Amino acid sequence: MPAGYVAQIVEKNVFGCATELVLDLPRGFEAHPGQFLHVRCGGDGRILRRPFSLTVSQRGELALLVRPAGEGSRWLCARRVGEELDFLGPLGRGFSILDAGEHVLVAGGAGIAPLRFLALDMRKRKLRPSLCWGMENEEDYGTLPEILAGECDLSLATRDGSAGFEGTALDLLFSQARTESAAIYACGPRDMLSGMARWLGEAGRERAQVSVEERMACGVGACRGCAVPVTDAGATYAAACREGPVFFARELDWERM
Amino acid sequence: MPAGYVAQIVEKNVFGCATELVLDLPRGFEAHPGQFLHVRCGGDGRILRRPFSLTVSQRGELALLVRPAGEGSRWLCARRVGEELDFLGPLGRGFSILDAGEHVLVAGGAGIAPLRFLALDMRKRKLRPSLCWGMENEEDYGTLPEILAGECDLSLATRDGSAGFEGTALDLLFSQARTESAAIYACGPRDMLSGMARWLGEAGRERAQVSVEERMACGVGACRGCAVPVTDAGATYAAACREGPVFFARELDWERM
Amino acid sequence: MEAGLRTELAGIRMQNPVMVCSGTWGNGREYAEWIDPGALGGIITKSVTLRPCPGNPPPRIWETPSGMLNSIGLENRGLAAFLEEDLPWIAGFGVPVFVNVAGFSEEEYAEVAAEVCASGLAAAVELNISCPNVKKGGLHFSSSHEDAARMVSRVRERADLPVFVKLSPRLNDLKGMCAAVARAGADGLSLVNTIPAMSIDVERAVPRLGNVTGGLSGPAMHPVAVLAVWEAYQSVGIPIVGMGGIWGWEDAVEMIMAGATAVAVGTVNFVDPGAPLAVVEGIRGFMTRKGVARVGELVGLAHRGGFRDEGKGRAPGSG
Amino acid sequence: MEAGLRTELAGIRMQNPVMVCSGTWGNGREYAEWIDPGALGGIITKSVTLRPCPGNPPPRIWETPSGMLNSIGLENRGLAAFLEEDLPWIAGFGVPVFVNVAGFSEEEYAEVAAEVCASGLAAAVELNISCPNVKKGGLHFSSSHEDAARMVSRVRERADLPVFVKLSPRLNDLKGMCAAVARAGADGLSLVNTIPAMSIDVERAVPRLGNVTGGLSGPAMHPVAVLAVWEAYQSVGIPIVGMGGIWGWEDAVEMIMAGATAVAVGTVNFVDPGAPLAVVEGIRGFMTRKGVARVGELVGLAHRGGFRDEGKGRAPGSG
Ligand SMILES: Cc1cc2nc3c(=O)[nH]c(=O)nc-3n(C[C@H](O)[C@H](O)[C@H](O)COP(=O)(O)OP(=O)(O)OC[C@H]3O[C@@H](n4cnc5c(N)ncnc54)[C@H](O)[C@@H]3O)c2cc1C
Ligand SMILES: Cc1cc2nc3c(=O)[nH]c(=O)nc-3n(C[C@H](O)[C@H](O)[C@H](O)COP(=O)(O)OP(=O)(O)OC[C@H]3O[C@@H](n4cnc5c(N)ncnc54)[C@H](O)[C@@H]3O)c2cc1C
Ligand SMILES: Cc1cc2nc3c(=O)[nH]c(=O)nc-3n(C[C@H](O)[C@H](O)[C@H](O)COP(=O)(O)O)c2cc1C
Ligand SMILES: Cc1cc2nc3c(=O)[nH]c(=O)nc-3n(C[C@H](O)[C@H](O)[C@H](O)COP(=O)(O)O)c2cc1C
Ligand code: FES
Ligand code: FES
Repeated sequence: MPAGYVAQIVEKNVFGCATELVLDLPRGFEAHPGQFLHVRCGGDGRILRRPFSLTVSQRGELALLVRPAGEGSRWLCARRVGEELDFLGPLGRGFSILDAGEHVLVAGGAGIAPLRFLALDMRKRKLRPSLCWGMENEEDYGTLPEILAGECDLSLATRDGSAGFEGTALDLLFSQARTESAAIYACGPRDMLSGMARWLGEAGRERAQVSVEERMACGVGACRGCAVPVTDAGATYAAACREGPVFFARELDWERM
Repeated sequence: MPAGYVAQIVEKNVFGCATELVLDLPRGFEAHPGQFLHVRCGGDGRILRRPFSLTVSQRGELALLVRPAGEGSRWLCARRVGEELDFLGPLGRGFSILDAGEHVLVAGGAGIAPLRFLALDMRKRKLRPSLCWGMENEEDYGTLPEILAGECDLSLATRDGSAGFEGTALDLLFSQARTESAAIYACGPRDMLSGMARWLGEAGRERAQVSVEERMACGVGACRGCAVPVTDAGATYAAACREGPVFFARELDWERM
Repeated sequence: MEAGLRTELAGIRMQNPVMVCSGTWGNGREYAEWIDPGALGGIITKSVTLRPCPGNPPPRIWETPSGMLNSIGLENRGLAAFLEEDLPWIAGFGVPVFVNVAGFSEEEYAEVAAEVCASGLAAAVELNISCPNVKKGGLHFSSSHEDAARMVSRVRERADLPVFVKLSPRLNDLKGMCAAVARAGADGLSLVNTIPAMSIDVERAVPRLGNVTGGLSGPAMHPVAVLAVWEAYQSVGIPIVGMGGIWGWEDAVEMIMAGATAVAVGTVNFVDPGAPLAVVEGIRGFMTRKGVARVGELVGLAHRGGFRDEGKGRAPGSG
Repeated sequence: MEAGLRTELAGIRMQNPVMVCSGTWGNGREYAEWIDPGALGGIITKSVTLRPCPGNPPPRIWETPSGMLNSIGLENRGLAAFLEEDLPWIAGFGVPVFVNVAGFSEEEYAEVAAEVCASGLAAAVELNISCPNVKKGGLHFSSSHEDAARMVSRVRERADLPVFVKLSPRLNDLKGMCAAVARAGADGLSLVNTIPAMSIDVERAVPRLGNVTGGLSGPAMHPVAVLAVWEAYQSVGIPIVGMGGIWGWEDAVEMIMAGATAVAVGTVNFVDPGAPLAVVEGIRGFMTRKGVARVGELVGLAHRGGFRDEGKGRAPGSG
């Protein structure tokens, strides 16, 4: 059951453009990869909460990995060890680990956060995921790839070719040989996800899960603000915060996205 | 000529309920006692500026003395040495030192700020002002009275009698013997000022100056938000920020205050 | 001193005057995980329409200074699902349920209101004739006093529960509108809905919301909502539920002093699910500090000169 | 690349599209100490009435979340003093002066407008028929399309300068109102005035403002102002001056994309007297970055599908 919590930041690491905040969560706090926390940002509580995926630190502790995008995320990145965060969570539906011969994780930018957590979960189950991760350029990564390389089969992409493959995480994915039955787990910008969905075709969308980023107000399914179009007769919407943020690619109506 | 400035806080002292921030003002910055700075409070500039009287520190440097009353003043009190303040000023009309045998300064609460500055100015002119200062209780004063006692002829009042006279600064003033021709300079809450104006009578209001506190928007006379009723035929208003904040008691229409 | 928070709204007894706004609390399930719905003064459910309604295309929300825009557009699963699954569940907490009703024609409103009344599970109907987010319907029904009045009397004929009419603050003549719906039979007013507004992404030069326009809620618009309650209180005698930008107990008390018998909190739930109960506690504390025995004494107090003896903790004036 | 900030508004040439709002910039003297008035696109002066007007009793301002309320109430020294002392001085900076005119009857408006035109020093008249802070006059004149239209044609008859009509955002039917005043001869629209609002001091249970109600300005109400400009642009062809909560260049560009030919900044002056010129610089930088040659290309761009090729810094679409 989710709850409203306050947790202390016990460790802070900066990896390139992203800041990792390791949280001292209460005993019994359990979360699945792909779930998120809805975090109060800014001192006065006058701005809406901001959703951030749960990730894990090198020692496997639950953490956030925040890339500054605006006021809220910048505020978060400026927090110091010892300060407390107020959040609701864990919220939403996480990834389901499929029964497949190959597990491919595809991360764009800060999309690495839930996938690192997922990779850890997979390793606990003795699976060997491979991970394609794309960023703008080498500096954006910082030292995180070195750490991740010890955790899974990692390949990198940068738009400018300064590190790894030249192109996006998606280009990297396209360039690699995969078995037809590989299960795919993706998190990143909207363009990346829809590009992937198109590329996958109908069969592939059955085995692909995507974590979508939608602006959120409540984060718990009450306001219907985070609607994503789903493939049903009524052309209706699902709430990304509650029915997602992880969806099977086939569940979403990519035409209406 | 007033200007928009940024100045560093070079010293910070806490005196009871008030915080003194000594500013490193640019050379050539000249101000008169009773003038104020219009200070940007809060990080994002989304709240209106707040007016604070200029005061002086023990070494005679220009400073602010801030009593936390709400969001803006609390933010100011939380600033640290080395941080910068953004302000407009010096603004407004200050006190005029009258040609009188006796100079009595009456301060309620943070109203001490401009009067301490005025007292310094008077001493430079070899005058010996006396100062009545009222606060709620002893703790509110901190160690400031000890310092002030070296600067002028000081007497204190507290509502609960925990220090000095039991009552308000005004009660203290009433209790003292004064020559008819004493010049009075007052700054404090609205109630104190109007109580004093009533007590003084018409003749006394000629020799009394008061610094009024009005909510301000622009601080420069442009918005007419800080209106105070004046004694003229048209029952009009003066702008406290530009035509004040210091007025002769006779200029103000105390009936309409 | 024990503060009396109990109040009565068009004959409906409430344990306290704090409800939750339509559309900001789902149909209760989501927030029931965080707070006890049974501790609320009442619950206003999300707008329900006769048939299921998919709502507007995303993006549906955008944050603005001290506020937010939404263009949800009446997304709901329709009356049948609501009566079967949602209403019985939410009515189970034993606090009055105000069912917010919307539609795309007068008949639809009347039909939905009648069925809601027939269910025996609701305490009142709240007519949303002020939704800025649907093209046909919504604000359309309050473009003139006559249209609004006709709608109210149509619904009134078929509803045997108190009918609250929810108005927009964007009215030239809010007082006239309040009087018109009161004459047409409204038992109470809900003031206010969001203010029509919009935002543009300058990098792309396109509206931020999929629906182009949306409604502004939150602290930014609170002073506009307070005035609406103030004006309504001056023009009609029926009770008012005040809403719009209530963030803490002070805002709620402000609404009550402006003339609201009860209040509802909306957007703040998103930031703090515990807010409605914090508002209840805050009102209680204020009343104790001021020596106010019954919350009803505060209703409209600012129209009567305020506390006679300010700051001294004495009882209100002619309350 | 040099960005072309020059624009034309009802035939009035402006070096850039950024003006200052009526009532937020005094009559220029106060802020001339901080910025060069000659660098502005234009100056809108404080409402002037036929006779001197003392304004409303204090308190006149109150800060609200991301906004402020004011109830200044048209305080000014009257037409004679304005024509003699203020207008010549402000006209001396060589930028167009829009003289904002208010009154307590149609005749007064017409009289003041005529004399302002006769002075030969003004570029345009801005008719304030939407002041929330005076009981008789102000909003009174825009309570119906007919009243507003009659006022505009009365003034139009006696004014030989472009007449801009300043409207309130609190209108059921803003589009209809815009069309009505355009038909009556308005040369342009100023959108928007403050939104009627109020605030109550709960400790005393009395209104915060001496005048009880006031007008909400600042970022809080910006999304409401953007929608007003958007709706007006859809309903009439006359140029629009967009105002309301503009805090930085993005807000100004947003207004322009919604349909404003020029903008005016108000409340932000109180926080940062340099804001109008910062907005000018910001627009210039944006245009350079986006490769927009003339600011006119941005006017109403969001109605035409936005930048065709977002993010790539290409020229706007059908602009
Ligand atoms: C389920 C979920 C998980 C997320 N996990 C992470 C994470 O682990 N690490 C991380 O750095 N970011 C994550 N994000 C994105 C993060 O929520 C946004 O970057 C953040 O809300 C931006 O807020 P802000 O106040 O900093 O910026 P704002 O000023 O609000 O916006 C800055 C920019 O970010 C975009 N943006 C704002 N909110 C969102 C949002 N909810 N989704 C997508 N774009 C948004 C805006 O459109 C704008 O372009 C996640 C988003 C979702 C929905
Ligand atoms: C010319 C002038 C000089 C001043 N000098 C000083 C000084 O030297 N030291 C000092 O501590 N304070 C001084 N004040 C008062 C100071 O400006 C207010 O305390 C401050 O603006 C409160 O802002 P806030 O955001 O902290 O509180 P808010 O949350 O805005 O208000 C808190 C309380 O303070 C009252 N208040 C707010 N603004 C003013 C104001 N401008 N005048 C009077 N009451 C106000 C409010 O009504 C409310 O009760 C001065 C005021 C003026 C007009
Ligand atoms: C996300 C959201 C959805 C809303 N949905 C509805 C609705 O379905 N029906 C309705 O009458 N009002 C709806 N409203 C308006 C609220 O009930 C309320 O009138 C308004 O938000 C002002 O209150 P607040 O500022 O406390 O949120 C909605 C508001 C928001 C923010
Ligand atoms: C203190 C103040 C005084 C104002 N006086 C006038 C006025 O005299 N005439 C007028 O037409 N508008 C007046 N206005 C409204 C502004 O011109 C402008 O329409 C409004 O404030 C919205 O813009 P802003 O949010 O940028 O301030 C005043 C606004 C403020 C804040
Ligand atoms: S954010 Fe409210 S339903 Fe998803
Ligand atoms: S604060 Fe604007 S005139 Fe004084």
